[in-house]
Amino acid sequence: MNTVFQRTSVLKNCSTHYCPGCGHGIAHRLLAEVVDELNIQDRTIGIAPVGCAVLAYNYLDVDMIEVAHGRAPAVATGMKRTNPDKIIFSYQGDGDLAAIGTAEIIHAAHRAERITVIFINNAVFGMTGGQMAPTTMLGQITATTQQGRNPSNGQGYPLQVSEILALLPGTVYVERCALSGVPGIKRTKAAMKHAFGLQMDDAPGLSLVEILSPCPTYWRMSPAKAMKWIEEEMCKAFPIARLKG
Amino acid sequence: MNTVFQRTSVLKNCSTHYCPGCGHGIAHRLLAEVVDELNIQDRTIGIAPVGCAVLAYNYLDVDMIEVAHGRAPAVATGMKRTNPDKIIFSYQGDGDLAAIGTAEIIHAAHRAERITVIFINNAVFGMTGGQMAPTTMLGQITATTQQGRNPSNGQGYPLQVSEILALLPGTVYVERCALSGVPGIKRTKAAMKHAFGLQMDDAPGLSLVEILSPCPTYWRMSPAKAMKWIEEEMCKAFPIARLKG
Amino acid sequence: MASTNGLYEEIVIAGFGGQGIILAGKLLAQAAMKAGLEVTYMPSYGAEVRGGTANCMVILSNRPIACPIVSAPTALVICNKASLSKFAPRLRPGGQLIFNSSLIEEVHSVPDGVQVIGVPAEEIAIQAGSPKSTNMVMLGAYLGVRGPLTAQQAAAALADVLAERHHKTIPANSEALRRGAEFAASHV
Amino acid sequence: MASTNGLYEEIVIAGFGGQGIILAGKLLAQAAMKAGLEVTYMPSYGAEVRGGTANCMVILSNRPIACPIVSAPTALVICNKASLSKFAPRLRPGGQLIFNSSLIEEVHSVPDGVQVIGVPAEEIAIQAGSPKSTNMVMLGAYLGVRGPLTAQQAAAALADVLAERHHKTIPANSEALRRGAEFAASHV
Amino acid sequence: MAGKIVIDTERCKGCGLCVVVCPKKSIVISKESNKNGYFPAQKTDGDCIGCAQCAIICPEGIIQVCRDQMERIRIVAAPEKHSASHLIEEKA
Amino acid sequence: MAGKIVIDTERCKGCGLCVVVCPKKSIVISKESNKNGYFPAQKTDGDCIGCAQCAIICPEGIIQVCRDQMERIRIVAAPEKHSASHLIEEKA
Amino acid sequence: MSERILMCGNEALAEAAIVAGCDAYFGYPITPQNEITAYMSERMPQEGRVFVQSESELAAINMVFGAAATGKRAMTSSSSPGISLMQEGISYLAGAELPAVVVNVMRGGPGLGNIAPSQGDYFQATRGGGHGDYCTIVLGPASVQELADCMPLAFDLADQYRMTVMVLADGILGQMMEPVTLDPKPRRELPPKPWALTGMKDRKQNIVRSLYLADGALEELNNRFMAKYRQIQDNEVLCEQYRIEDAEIIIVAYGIVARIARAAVDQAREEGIRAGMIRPITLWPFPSEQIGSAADTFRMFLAVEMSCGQMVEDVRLAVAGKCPVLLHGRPGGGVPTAEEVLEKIRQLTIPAGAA
Amino acid sequence: MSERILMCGNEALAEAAIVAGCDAYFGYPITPQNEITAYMSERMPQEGRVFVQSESELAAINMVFGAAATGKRAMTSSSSPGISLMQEGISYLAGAELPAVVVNVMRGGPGLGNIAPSQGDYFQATRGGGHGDYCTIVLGPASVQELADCMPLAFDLADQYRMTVMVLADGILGQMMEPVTLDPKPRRELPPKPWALTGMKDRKQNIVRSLYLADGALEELNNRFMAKYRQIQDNEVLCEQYRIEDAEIIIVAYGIVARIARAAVDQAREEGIRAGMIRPITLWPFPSEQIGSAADTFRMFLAVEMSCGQMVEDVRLAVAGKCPVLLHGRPGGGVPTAEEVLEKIRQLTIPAGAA
Ligand SMILES: Cc1ncc(C[n+]2csc(CCOP(=O)(O)OP(=O)(O)O)c2C)c(N)n1
Ligand SMILES: Cc1ncc(C[n+]2csc(CCOP(=O)(O)OP(=O)(O)O)c2C)c(N)n1
Ligand code: SF4
Ligand code: SF4
Ligand code: SF4
Ligand code: SF4
Repeated sequence: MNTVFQRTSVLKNCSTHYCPGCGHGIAHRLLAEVVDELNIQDRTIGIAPVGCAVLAYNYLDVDMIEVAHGRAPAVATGMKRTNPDKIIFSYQGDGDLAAIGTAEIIHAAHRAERITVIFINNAVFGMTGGQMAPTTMLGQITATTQQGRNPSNGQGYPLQVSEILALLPGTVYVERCALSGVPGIKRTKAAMKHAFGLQMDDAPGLSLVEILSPCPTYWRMSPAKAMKWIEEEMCKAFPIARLKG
Repeated sequence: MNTVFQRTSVLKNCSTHYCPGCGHGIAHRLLAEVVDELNIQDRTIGIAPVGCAVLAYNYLDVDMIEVAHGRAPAVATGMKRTNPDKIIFSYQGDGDLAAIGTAEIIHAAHRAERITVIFINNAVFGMTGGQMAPTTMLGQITATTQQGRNPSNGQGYPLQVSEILALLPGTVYVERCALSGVPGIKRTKAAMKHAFGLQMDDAPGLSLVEILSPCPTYWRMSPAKAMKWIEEEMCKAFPIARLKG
Repeated sequence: MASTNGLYEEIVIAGFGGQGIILAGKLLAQAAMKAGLEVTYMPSYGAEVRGGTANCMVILSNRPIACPIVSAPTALVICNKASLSKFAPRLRPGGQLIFNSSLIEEVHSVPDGVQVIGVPAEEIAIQAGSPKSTNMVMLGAYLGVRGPLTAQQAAAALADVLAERHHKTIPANSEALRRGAEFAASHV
Repeated sequence: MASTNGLYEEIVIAGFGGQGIILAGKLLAQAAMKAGLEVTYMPSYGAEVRGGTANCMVILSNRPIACPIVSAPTALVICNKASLSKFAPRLRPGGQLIFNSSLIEEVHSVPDGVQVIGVPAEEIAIQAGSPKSTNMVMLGAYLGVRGPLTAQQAAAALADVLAERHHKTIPANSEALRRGAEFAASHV
Repeated sequence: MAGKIVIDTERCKGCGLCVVVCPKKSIVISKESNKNGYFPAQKTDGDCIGCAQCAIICPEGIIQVCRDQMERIRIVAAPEKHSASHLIEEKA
Repeated sequence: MAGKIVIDTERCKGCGLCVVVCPKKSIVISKESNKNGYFPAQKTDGDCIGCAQCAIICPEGIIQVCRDQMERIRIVAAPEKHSASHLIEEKA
Repeated sequence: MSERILMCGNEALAEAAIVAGCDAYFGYPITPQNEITAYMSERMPQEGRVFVQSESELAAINMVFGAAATGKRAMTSSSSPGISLMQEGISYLAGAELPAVVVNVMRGGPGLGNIAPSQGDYFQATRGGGHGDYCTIVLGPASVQELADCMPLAFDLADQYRMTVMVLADGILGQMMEPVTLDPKPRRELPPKPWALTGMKDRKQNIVRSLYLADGALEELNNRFMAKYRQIQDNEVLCEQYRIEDAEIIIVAYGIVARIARAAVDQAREEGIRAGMIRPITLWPFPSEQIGSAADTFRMFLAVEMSCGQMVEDVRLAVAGKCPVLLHGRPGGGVPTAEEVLEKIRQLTIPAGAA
Repeated sequence: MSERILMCGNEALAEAAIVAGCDAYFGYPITPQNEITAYMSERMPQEGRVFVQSESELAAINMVFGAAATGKRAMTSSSSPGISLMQEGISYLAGAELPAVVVNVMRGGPGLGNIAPSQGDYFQATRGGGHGDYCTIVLGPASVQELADCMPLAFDLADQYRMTVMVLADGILGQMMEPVTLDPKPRRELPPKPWALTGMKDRKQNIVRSLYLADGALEELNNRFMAKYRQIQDNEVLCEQYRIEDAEIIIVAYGIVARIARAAVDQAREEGIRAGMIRPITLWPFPSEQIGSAADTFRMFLAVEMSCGQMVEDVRLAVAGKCPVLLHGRPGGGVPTAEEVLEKIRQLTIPAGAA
């Protein structure tokens, strides 16, 4: 018998602190596999967000930094400009990237920073207890939209950040994927690999992979139900698509 | 003989501090005329930006506030939510709105705040001495792009904020105008009036008028040349258009 | 801190997330307040909670309470193994340890003079007709041997701490409280 | 501040933006530095400049200079009316006022003991072959009657303060400096 | 259709925009500076038609325009719906 | 094509995703909790085909999969250009 | 609402703010104060008032700025890193003389630190972490009840003096539950707000600003602010003095730490050590006079705080060299125990006890 | 470059940073320090180094954070409101122990204030305007030459202690021109940076972080920081003492104000008044010992600053009640004149002079 699937060594051999069924675990593994397969562990620097994935450096075995909430793209800019030969990625949640960090991601894209952004869209703020995120679905119940998100209550509409970023000349690649099943997971990995590959090729701009990712805890669903909900609900507001590049 | 044009009383009877030929003076006058004609002076609250127009309250005779650089849309949110019957507008430059204030304008639009934004795009930071703005034209020489703006120097591309805002479901009206001549000025006034009118009608979202406006001083041109430059150059990167609504 | 004048009971209730730890703590605090005691309740919070453990600290006293954080508990109500190893060493001499013997086989190394009672909480809960109320069994057990309150007082406070839609569980929870107390009282 | 031991000259040069005020000030400072004096130069800056006026402050001394901001100048070089009314009242007794008589007809109310010289700067500049160098005429006039430096020393520093591409204007500017000095010296 | 303009020359900054837009070339820049040091716009004896273009472009809002006949200029820019906001007309 | 999986049950959180995706229904949730209090996944004697779906979805990355034949699975997801980034293949 | 109910500090302060007439809450989630945001998201709309979950703390403080400028009672809350982001806005509130209430439920720092309780933002709160010369009134409650009682006081002080009032709590106070009663209490008479932006109906234009370019104008403004600040220092100091008359050692502590210190003081007294405590309730204005006059009789001061020593500087300034001032500081989420403080008291009083 | 050239402070410090090996500058324009940004935009690319005009000050400080984490020498500059926006970032730099240089060319505040010179951000700089317990080294140069000399020192101190060094200048120092020489000076030996993020080639993973959740971990970190800070207080204080030996009155002033004070001291001496001056060059660590021992002989202290009185607190803490400490403060852009300071000296010394 041959081993057909084994944990990559770029993923440290320890348990995560994530809730059962959380997409962060899957995304981390894919990221680790991609770094492994592209053979860039020795020149990759990762940026952990503030969010449930703040401890990503405990799992991913690459040089990493933990940064202020939302500012990862600015930190990445500081790193990449001074180290153009390194592979720089940020890993950010939707609160981090689409709420407090809106200006930073838009301007990193605007300046065409040659970095890779892994954007985990789980439609809530996980870390702080499941509040509304800019990406929360209409009608979704969260800690701060206890009647369900409703634009006529001044709560806005699900924010399509990737669509915005794809508009900017400074992005070279924007794709939205989903972790909602094995095919989606495979596609996500391919997208990550493509994004990193572009950076390795010094493509002139930012590459971003948005990943629809389950948060069973604050969606108040079983992990399996959460996977379905991505496909049945989230994908409507956030269509899976290669938006650019 | 009948008077066919006279200074509206909503524009205070004093000189401005603007440079000769500056578009802020024209935009102020139009704004004052619109407030006058819509008869809303007694319920309008204006927000002055940090930028050359910081002293707008010295010229516009409506209740006004001066706010931190870039934060006008947040301030407007605080005002409008607590005073839905008032007419709230912000007046912001491109440094204010498109650089430091990116997150605030995007999220005010995202939340569909029922406010009106007058966005003066003069392609530079005027107040601080003519540095590059996100809206600076490619090749344009500024205090911080002394070789001309060049994306391959990591300086990015002219940022089309209005196009982004038009994408969001929370905006009800987005139009780009130019002060580059009498027809453009008339069109700008009409757009302003439309935007305010929507707010008066309690239309469910943000209305924004982007105004291409001359800064002869930091464009290093005569006022007349600056007007031409808007039409011949700026309009290429920033097409005059009713983008939404 | 232990004190000479009167009651100063510092309780830690600990277990898995999902075992109803928080509810047990709130119920104890609520009942104490109704009984006219000084009381504080302090939950574990934030990212601490991620990873599946939960605990809360309740202090009951008849004089002002200093700090709601309990560093050396006088009583421990322990619902899973991980919590046992975390908190047992901190017990004050003379303290009380109640542990869930349905999930924990053995208790080693407790400080001197600690009274230890193992409660087969799952079995008792099942007997009480509500397998989910192990938390109530455990709290009942504590009240049965040590608490300055009775299990009945706790049961009377259930309506205050349970959301309206869970009020139908009050009888089963009351029963679990009662049986827990009974068990403990007869196993001292 | 005026001092007993030696030189402490505090000069304000003021006028419209576009009159070359800044350049005149920098030239004076540069020449003074080359002459081994202590020197500071302080421009008006930021939004102050908007609205069309400009001024700068230069202090020349042979001992350390306290603060580059001049509240009570010992000498004033005034190129337009608005600046005259702003600065003239602050002149120190015994100070020097040089004004551009091409733009300012009359000078009222200066402090006691101030020496006043009107310089027809535009005419002299035209005579010197460079209508734009009124700033140099005015600076020359100052140096002709008061400065611890000569107009020649200033002329010799022109190459340091002018951008390379303006070096062709050095002869005309030198001439303007010379003529300004000459005029003032003969009109004390 | 004769017109007449009044320029507040002491407040004029001499930007020259009115000069450029005047279809009748009846505004010029003065050779005398005003008290702020600007060379202001000055109307000539040319045949002003009262079109108000100069006033509309003047950043300082310091040109007043009169005309023989009373008339309202309508800009019909955004008259799609009927509400306060769509009554787009210039003040006569 | 027989397969075999090894689950690190002490690290399993019992999310059940592997159970759901297994096409052969050869994983179930155990009735015994592990030391962290989770009820872990457990392979059954069912006919695992070594498709690795469970391993690919497992958020904890704790399933190892073996199979009879050595074989590489290629996902041809984005092979448009030729560069390091387009060598999309799963590690066998 | 006069019954005692068991509430956590975060919810109690939120409800108390509503009772105090808070018109609008703007905030962004952060632990350990998320209960405030969640509670307000539910309750404010129920009351027909305004709740907005802002996109960031920057936006939140500027929304407060906007609402306050129209004369409304507005507040925000956050925890340490979020409060840092508000420093520019707080400085603007000061410059524009707008009333606002800001709650900081402090956590361990610097940086992301942790979410444990802390008092590490004392300097930031009392020295103005923003730019320029300004002060904010800072309240340091020590129980859930006091936290609730702070809110009407905070709004009143804010309106009376047209400035920001910061309520400085910590992770424990925010999270702990205690019995609390939320009766509306008698309130001060407050000045009207003729400066508010309401549209210039039947009056001249109002302007809210902080830019003063004219020569000397900003200096004059600063001096006026200073006069106001002195008035507040004269009139608004709150502090509790506990068993200090004959004390040979005085603990100075605020917030939750003061409760711990009080237990230690009681214990020490039982052991025959003459210990006492001064508890500042207003951290700015600081009870310098009270501490200063306590220092006139020679004794020892021990500042106890959950930081490396911040408030201790105010104690030193107040004591002005008259007595020794020592520090027992626990930073980064460390919470001193009563035993620990007692032990410190014992150590410090050995010579005195021996004499 | 050993010739004297006439440069404005902003450009001089920028060029000095380049000479000091600054790898990257990130900044956002703001008056009165725009010359730094403009100068760097031209010179850094010429030197093959990095210049980025950031979208905001938040972004700028976080770009510094990123570059510094990779072991590069990075800096930013701004003025008061912009520095307020950096407080979260500065706290993170402290938590993550990254070296960075931040220049604050102070202007009048609070709020938008004005663009005149000021020293109103002293508290923010020395007390940590951000959250949590941390310090930054703060340098207060008094001339264009010293401003330039500060830069290599700032980078060296930052690297040696892995912390932020803030250079606190003001609108005058930034804008004024003075002769300056920019010779590279002898420099300290610096530790290597094995912690830097460079990709884990031939070594284990490096992590730069400020979150410490484990029980007691953050407290330990804070205590380690405190030990480091004490070491800096012991070793890095810089201050100038001027004619203080026999002085009956000692002025304490820093930055441009110290030059004004020196002139007043000289003038006072001419009048027979025994005046002297202590000029802190490092504002943190503050020369408390020097001032404290000067206070051992009874005399009077007069703090002169361009604020309502911030540094004066450090003087009071240092003097610890041994002598009276008075303040002459000019906030909001007011610049004290030497005459004004002299007059104050005269007033304060009348009784002494009469005696
Ligand atoms: C300045 C600041 N504001 C707020 C927080 C609190 N906070 C931590 S994570 C987070 C949002 C997390 O949501 P998201 O980015 O979607 O990540 P997730 O946890 O869902 O993976 C917030 C608001 C903080 N740490 N710092
Ligand atoms: C926090 C902060 N950062 C920077 C500044 C400095 N500043 C003032 S205005 C301005 C930009 C002005 O540009 P823009 O918004 O385009 O307006 P304009 O002056 O061109 O009309 C900047 C950077 C400030 N006042 N506050
Ligand atoms: S809260 Fe949601 S995002 Fe965070 S670890 Fe749990 S499941 Fe994952
Ligand atoms: S600098 Fe430009 S934008 Fe500012 S007043 Fe002058 S012309 Fe207008
Ligand atoms: S447009 Fe106005 S400001 Fe410009 S020149 Fe004409 S009148 Fe003067
Ligand atoms: S997917 Fe992984 S963590 Fe989830 S039940 Fe299966 S083995 Fe356990």
